[in-house]
Amino acid sequence: MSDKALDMTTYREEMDERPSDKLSPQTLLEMFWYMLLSRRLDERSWILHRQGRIPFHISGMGHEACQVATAFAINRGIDYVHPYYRDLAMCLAIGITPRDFMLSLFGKAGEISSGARQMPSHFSSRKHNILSMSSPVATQVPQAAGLAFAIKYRLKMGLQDPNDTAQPRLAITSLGEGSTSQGEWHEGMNWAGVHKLPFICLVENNIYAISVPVDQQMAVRNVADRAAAYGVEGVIVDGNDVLASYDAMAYAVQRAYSGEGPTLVEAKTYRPVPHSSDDDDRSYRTREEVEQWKRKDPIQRFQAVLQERGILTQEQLDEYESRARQMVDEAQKFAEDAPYPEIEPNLDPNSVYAPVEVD
Amino acid sequence: MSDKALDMTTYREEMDERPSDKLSPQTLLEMFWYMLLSRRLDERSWILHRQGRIPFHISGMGHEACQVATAFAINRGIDYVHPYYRDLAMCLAIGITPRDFMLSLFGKAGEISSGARQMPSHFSSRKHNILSMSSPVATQVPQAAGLAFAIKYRLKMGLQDPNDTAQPRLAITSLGEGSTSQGEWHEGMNWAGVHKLPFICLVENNIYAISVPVDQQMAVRNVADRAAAYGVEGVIVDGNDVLASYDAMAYAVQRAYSGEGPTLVEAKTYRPVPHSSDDDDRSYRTREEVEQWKRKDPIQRFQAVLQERGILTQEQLDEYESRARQMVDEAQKFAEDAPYPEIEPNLDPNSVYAPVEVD
Amino acid sequence: MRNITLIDAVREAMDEELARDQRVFITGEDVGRRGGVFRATMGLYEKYGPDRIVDSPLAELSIVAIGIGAAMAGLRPICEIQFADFIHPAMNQIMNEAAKMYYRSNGAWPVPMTIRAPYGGGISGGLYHSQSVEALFAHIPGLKVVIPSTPYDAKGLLKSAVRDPNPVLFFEPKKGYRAIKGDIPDDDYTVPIGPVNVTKVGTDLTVYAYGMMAYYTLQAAQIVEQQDGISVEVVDVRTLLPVDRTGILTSFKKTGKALIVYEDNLTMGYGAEIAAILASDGFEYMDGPIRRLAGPDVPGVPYSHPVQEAFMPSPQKIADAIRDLAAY
Amino acid sequence: MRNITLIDAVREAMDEELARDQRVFITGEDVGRRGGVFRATMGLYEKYGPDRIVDSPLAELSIVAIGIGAAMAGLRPICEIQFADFIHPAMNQIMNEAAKMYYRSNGAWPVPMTIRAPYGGGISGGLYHSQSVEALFAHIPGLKVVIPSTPYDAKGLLKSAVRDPNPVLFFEPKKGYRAIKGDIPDDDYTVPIGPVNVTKVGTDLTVYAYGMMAYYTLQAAQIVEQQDGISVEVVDVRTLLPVDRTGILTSFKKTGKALIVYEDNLTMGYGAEIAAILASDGFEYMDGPIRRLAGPDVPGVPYSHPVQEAFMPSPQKIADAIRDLAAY
Ligand SMILES: Cc1ncc(C[n+]2csc(CCOP(=O)(O)OP(=O)(O)O)c2C)c(N)n1
Ligand SMILES: Cc1ncc(C[n+]2csc(CCOP(=O)(O)OP(=O)(O)O)c2C)c(N)n1
Ligand SMILES: [Mg+2]
Ligand SMILES: [Mg+2]
Repeated sequence: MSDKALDMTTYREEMDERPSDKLSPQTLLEMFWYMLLSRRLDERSWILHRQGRIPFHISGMGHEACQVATAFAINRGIDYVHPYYRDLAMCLAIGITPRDFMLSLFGKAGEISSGARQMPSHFSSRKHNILSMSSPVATQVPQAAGLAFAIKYRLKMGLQDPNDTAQPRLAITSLGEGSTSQGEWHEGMNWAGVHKLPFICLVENNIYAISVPVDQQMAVRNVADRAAAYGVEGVIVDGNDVLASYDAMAYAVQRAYSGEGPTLVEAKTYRPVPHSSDDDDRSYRTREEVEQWKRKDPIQRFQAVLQERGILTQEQLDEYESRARQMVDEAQKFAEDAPYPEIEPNLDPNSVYAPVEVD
Repeated sequence: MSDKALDMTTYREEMDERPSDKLSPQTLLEMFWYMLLSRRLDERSWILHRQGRIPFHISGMGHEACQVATAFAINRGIDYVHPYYRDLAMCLAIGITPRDFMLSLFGKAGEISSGARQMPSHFSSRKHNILSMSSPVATQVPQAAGLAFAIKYRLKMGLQDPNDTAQPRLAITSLGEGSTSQGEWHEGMNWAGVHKLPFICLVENNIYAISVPVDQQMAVRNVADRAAAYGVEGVIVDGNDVLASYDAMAYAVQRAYSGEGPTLVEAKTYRPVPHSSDDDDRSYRTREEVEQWKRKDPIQRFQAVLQERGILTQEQLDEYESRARQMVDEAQKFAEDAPYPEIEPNLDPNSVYAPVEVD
Repeated sequence: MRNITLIDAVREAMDEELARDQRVFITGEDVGRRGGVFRATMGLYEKYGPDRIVDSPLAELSIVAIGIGAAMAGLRPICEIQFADFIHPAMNQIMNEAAKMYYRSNGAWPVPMTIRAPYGGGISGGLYHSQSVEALFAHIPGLKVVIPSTPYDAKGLLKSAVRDPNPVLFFEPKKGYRAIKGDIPDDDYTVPIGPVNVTKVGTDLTVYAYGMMAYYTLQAAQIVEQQDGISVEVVDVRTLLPVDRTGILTSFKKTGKALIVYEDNLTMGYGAEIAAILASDGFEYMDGPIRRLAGPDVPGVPYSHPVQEAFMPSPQKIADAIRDLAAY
Repeated sequence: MRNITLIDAVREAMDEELARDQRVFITGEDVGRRGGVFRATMGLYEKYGPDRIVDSPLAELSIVAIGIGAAMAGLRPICEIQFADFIHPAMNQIMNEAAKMYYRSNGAWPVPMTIRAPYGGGISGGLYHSQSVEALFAHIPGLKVVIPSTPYDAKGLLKSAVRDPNPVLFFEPKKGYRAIKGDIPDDDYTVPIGPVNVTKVGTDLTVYAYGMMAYYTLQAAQIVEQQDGISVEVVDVRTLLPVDRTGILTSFKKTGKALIVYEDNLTMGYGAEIAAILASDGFEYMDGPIRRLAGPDVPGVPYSHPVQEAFMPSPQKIADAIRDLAAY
C-alpha cells in the first residue's frame, strides 16, 4: 500500500501502455456520444427550469469526462454502481435513458428510479445494478462497501465464480469532495480498507460544496491524500480528460477485480454552472474563474482529440448533435405527455414494506 | 505540515534538549506519585468489584504513563481536558481525588462528575476544566474541537489575552485506537485541521477495542498515520515511557500554544487487565501476550529510572506506598459511609434544564 | 410595527443577537458568503465577518459538536442544519450529548446553543427535503423544541433560544418562509419558550397545530366559522418540549373536542403525545374522539406534484376534519 | 420442549438461521471470538468462522450501512449494536436509508436485514447502558420494530426478522436475558411479526406492555388478581411497528380501561401512540382515563442504585397503577 496519493500524470509515464490506448475508435466515439448526450439533456433541463416547467434541476455539467470514463472502465450494467446526483453522464452511459431522466424532472408515472417519489437525479435502476441514492450526502459510501463486502463474501462462500462476468465483481461509489467531510465517508473507506474490498470511491472534486471552497472543507491539498489513512490506494487524475480518467479508473478496476483492494480516484474537475437550479453562484465565485474553467471543457477537449486523431468527422459530429437533439426533444415530449403517478398506491402505508413470503 | 507520522524516537534525536530534561526532581516524583496512586486505586477497585461491593469498574491500568505525562505537559486544571473512561491517572493528576472516584464506584451522594448519575470513570469536573464524558465513544473529539474553536474565537475577538495562563489555551481530548473508526473522530479531526485549532488528540493505542485487535479496526499500522489526512501533525510515542510521552505531549502543547495547529499523539500502550469488570479477555488474547506486556509496565519502568537517577529512594517509595494505601482506604471508607443521593431531585423533569435567567 | 416575512424575522433575530452579544456566532453549511441556501443569514457575513459567520465543512455531526464544545466554553453558537432531513447524522451529538450534558454533569456543564433547521413539505423537495423531524427530538428530555408559525413568534422565540442556557432545536416551516407575513414591533422583544399560544378563541372544538399547520389551521377555522358556523379554538403548540400540559389541557377543558394537525407521519408523530395527555388528564372533559390529521405513514413526501399535494394536510382538509369532528 | 433463557433463545435463532441459509451473516463489535459482550453470539465464531461472524470496526453507522449494502446485494445480515444506547450514530443509515430504500426505489431495492440491540434499564448501566430507544424508530415508516418478552417469542420473532425482506429492528430486554426463562419447542418455528399477543385474558382492564415490562406486568396482574380480585388482560405489544391497531383495539373494546407501561421516558414514548389510537378509535368504549406508567422525563436511568430503582417501573408499581385505574 502506498503512502501517498499517486498522480496519474506521473503514473502514466511509468506505464508501458495506457489502458485507454486499447479502446477502439468505435468505443471512443461511443464515449463521446454519451458525454454529448448528457450535456444536451442537461442544457435542456436548465431551460425547462427557467421556463418554469419543472421545479428543480441539478446538473452534471463539466463532470462528463470522469463519469463516462468510469462507466466504460467497469463492467457496465453489471458491476454495482452507487452514484450521486451529479452522475447523469455516468448513468446514461450505463443505461438510464433521456426519457427516464425527463420523467424524473416532470415527476411523471413510470419514472424508473423511484416512481417519481424522489427528486430528479436520484438515480436508481435495478436492471443496471445502479443502487438507489438518497439526498443526504455520503450515505452511499459505506453502503457501497457493503455491496463490495457481499461480493467478497459470495466468492469466499463459493456462491460466485470469480471469473463470471455476468456477476458484479466490484462496487463503485461516487461523491463530491465536500462530502468526504462526513463521518459516513470515513467509515465506508475504513471498512473497504480493513476488508480489502473490491471497492472504488470516485471523488469528483469540483472545488466547491455549493459555496464552500475545498480549503474550508479540508486541510489537505488533495482528497486522494486521505486514502492512505485507510490503507486505500489514492489516485489523482484530471477529471476533465476522459482518457486520463479512463486510465485511472481502469487501474482501480483492475485492482478490484484481481483482489488487490480498494482505490480512491480523485478526479479534478469543475462545475461551470450553479450547484442546482436553486443556487446562484455569483455570491461565492468570480465570473473569471468560471470562464477559465469553461475553457477546459471536457467535451470540447475530447472532441479536439478525436478530430485530431481522425476518429470524429464533422459529419459524424453533426449527426450526433441532431440525434441528441431528437432524443432530448422526444424524451421531453414523452414526459410532458405522460400521466402523473396514481396517488393511492403512493400513499398507502402497506406499499412501504416488501411483502413477506410465507414459507 | 508533515506527510508522515513522526516517531518520537527519531524525533528526539533531532532535539537539542528533551522537554522532560527540564523537569525538576520534585516534578518527576510528583508524576510518579500520581501514577502509583492511580494504580493502587485501580487495584482496589477491581477487588471491590470481585467482592461484589460495586457493580462495575473500568480500568486505566497500564496507561498511567502517557496519562500523567499529558496532565503535566498541559496547564493542569486550566486547559480544557475532554478525557475518556481510561483516564483515571490523568484525572487524578489534574485534581480528581480518590474520594471522588470511590463515590462514583459506589454511586453515592456528592460524587463530583455527575452526582452519581453516570457510571464510574465518566470523569467531569468544572473547576478543573475537565469536561463531562458520555459512554458513546469518540463523541468528545468534535466537542473538544469546539472547545478549541472557542479559545481561538475568544483570542480573535479580543476576549482573551493569548498569554493569560489563567485561561485555557488549548483543548485536549483522548480516546482509544478503536474509537478512531467512528465518524465522530473524523469530523472532529477535520475541523481541528481546517481551523488550525489549539487542539490535541491523544490516542491511547492499546491494540484492542475490547476484543477486536487493531488490524481488524484499521488497515494502517499507526493511528498517527491518519493525522496527515487532516493536515494534523501526527506523533507516535512509547506510551509506557512517561518521559517520552511527556516530550511528545510537550511538543504538541507548544504547537497549540503558539498557534501552529493541532497534533495527534499516538501513545503505544497496553491494557494488562480485561476491558472492564464485565469482560473476560481470555477468549481473545493469550496469557503470554499479557505477560510480555506486563514486563513493560510503565510504573516499574519509571521507578527504575528514578531510582537509577537517585531521585527516588526506597524510603520515599515506601512512604508513597503507604500514603497511597491510606488514601485509598480512607476514600473507600468515606464512600461506603456516604449516603445515596436523594431520589426526588434526580428524577425531577425540571432538573433537566438549566434555569432561564429573566433579563 | 413592520410587516415582514417569516424568514426575515429569523434573520433579524440573529442579526440583533449577534450585535447584542459577541459570544454569539453562526456556523453551518453555506451560511457565509452564500447567506444560507434559504438566505436566512443573508448579509450577516458581510456585517460580522468570517470569524462569526463560519462556513462549516459538510458534516452535520461536527456542526452540532462544535456548537456543543463552544457552548460549554462559554460561547452562544447558532448552528444551522441546511434541511431538517440532514439532521440525522447529528442525532448522536444532539440526543446523547447536548441533551444529556447538563443532567449528566449534575448541572456543571450547561449547553447554551441553538440548532436551527428548516423543515416540512410542500415545496417539491421529495423524500429528503421535506421531512418533519420534531417528534424524534420531542422525546428527548434535556432538549427544548420550538416551532414558530408567525414572524412575531419566529423572531421572539429565536431570540429566547439564543439566550436560553439549554440546547434549543428551532425548526422553521420553510414553506412559510416567504408565504407567512406578519407584524412585528420595532423594539427588542422576546417570546418565552414554554407556553402554547391560543391564536384564536372558540367554543366548539380545539385544534392543536404548529408551524405551517398552525397557519393553515387559522385559515381552516375561518372557513368553517363562515361556512358552517363552527367556533374553533386554535392552539399554536409553538413549544413542543418541554410540554405545556396545562396550556394544552386548558382549551380542551372548555371545548371537550380535539383535533391535532401535523404534517409529519401519523404514527408516533407529536400529535400522539397531545392525544395521550388529553385522554389521560382530560378524560372527564372528553366530548368526542380525539382525532389526528397528519401525513400518511409513508417514508416521506413524494416529489411528484399531485402526490405531494395529496400527502400534505391543507386548509381544506383541516376544515373537513373540523366539520367531521364538530358533527360527532 | 426445553426451558431456556431469553439470551439462549436469541442465540439459537441465529445459530439455526446461519445453518439454514448461507446468505446469513453476523457483524458487530466483539461478536466474533468474544461471542458478544452479552454472549449472544457465543460459539458461533467457532462454528461458522470469521467470514460469517465478522468483528466490525468500532463504528455503528458502518455496521448498519454494510448491512444495508450487503442486504441489497442479496445477503441476509444480522447487525449487532452492542447497546441500544450506541445506535444513535447509525440513525441516519437506519432512518434515512434502510427505512426508505424500498419505498424510494419503488420496490426495486428491498433491504432484508436485522438489527439487534439489547436495551433497557435496571442493570446499573447509568445513562448510556440503559436506554430504551424503540419510540424513535417506531415513528419511521419502512422499519419494523420488534421487542420480545419471552424466549419463545425471542426465538420465533428473530427468525422471522432474519427471513423478513424488510429492515427489522430487534430490541432485546437485556435485564431479562438471563432472568426470563421459558419453554420452546424443539422444532423449527417462527412467530409472525405484526400481531400483538394477549398473554393473559382478563375483563376489568387492559395493560399494554412489551419487553421487560410485559414480563413485569404478568407478575403485577397475578398480584392484583390474588390480592384485589382485579381481572387484568395483558397485551404484549411485541411488534411496535407496523402497529397492530386492530389487536390493540380488540382488548380495549372489551375492558374499556387501559394502562400502558413502558420503561422509556414518558413523553413521546411508545405509549403515546397506543393512547392516541385508543382515544380516537376506541372513544366509544372508554370507561376511564387512559393511563401511562413510564420512566420519568429525565435523560436516562441514573447509575446510583436507589435512584435507578426509583426510575424503573416494577411489578409493584404496575400493580399500584392497576389498582388505581381499576378503582376509577
Ligand atoms: C447530509 C447532507 N447535508 C447537506 C446537504 C445539502 N447539500 C447538497 S449538495 C451539497 C454540497 C455537496 O458538495 P460536494 O460534496 O463537493 O459535491 P458537489 O455538489 O460539489 O458535486 C450540500 C451541502 C446534503 N445533501 N446532505
Ligand atoms: C459508540 C459506542 N459503541 C460501542 C461502545 C462499547 N464499547 C465501549 S469501550 C469499547 C472499546 C473501545 O476500544 P478503544 O477505543 O480501543 O479504547 P480502549 O477501551 O481500548 O482504551 C466499546 C466497543 C461504546 N462505548 N460506544
Ligand atoms: Mg464539490
Ligand atoms: Mg484500545
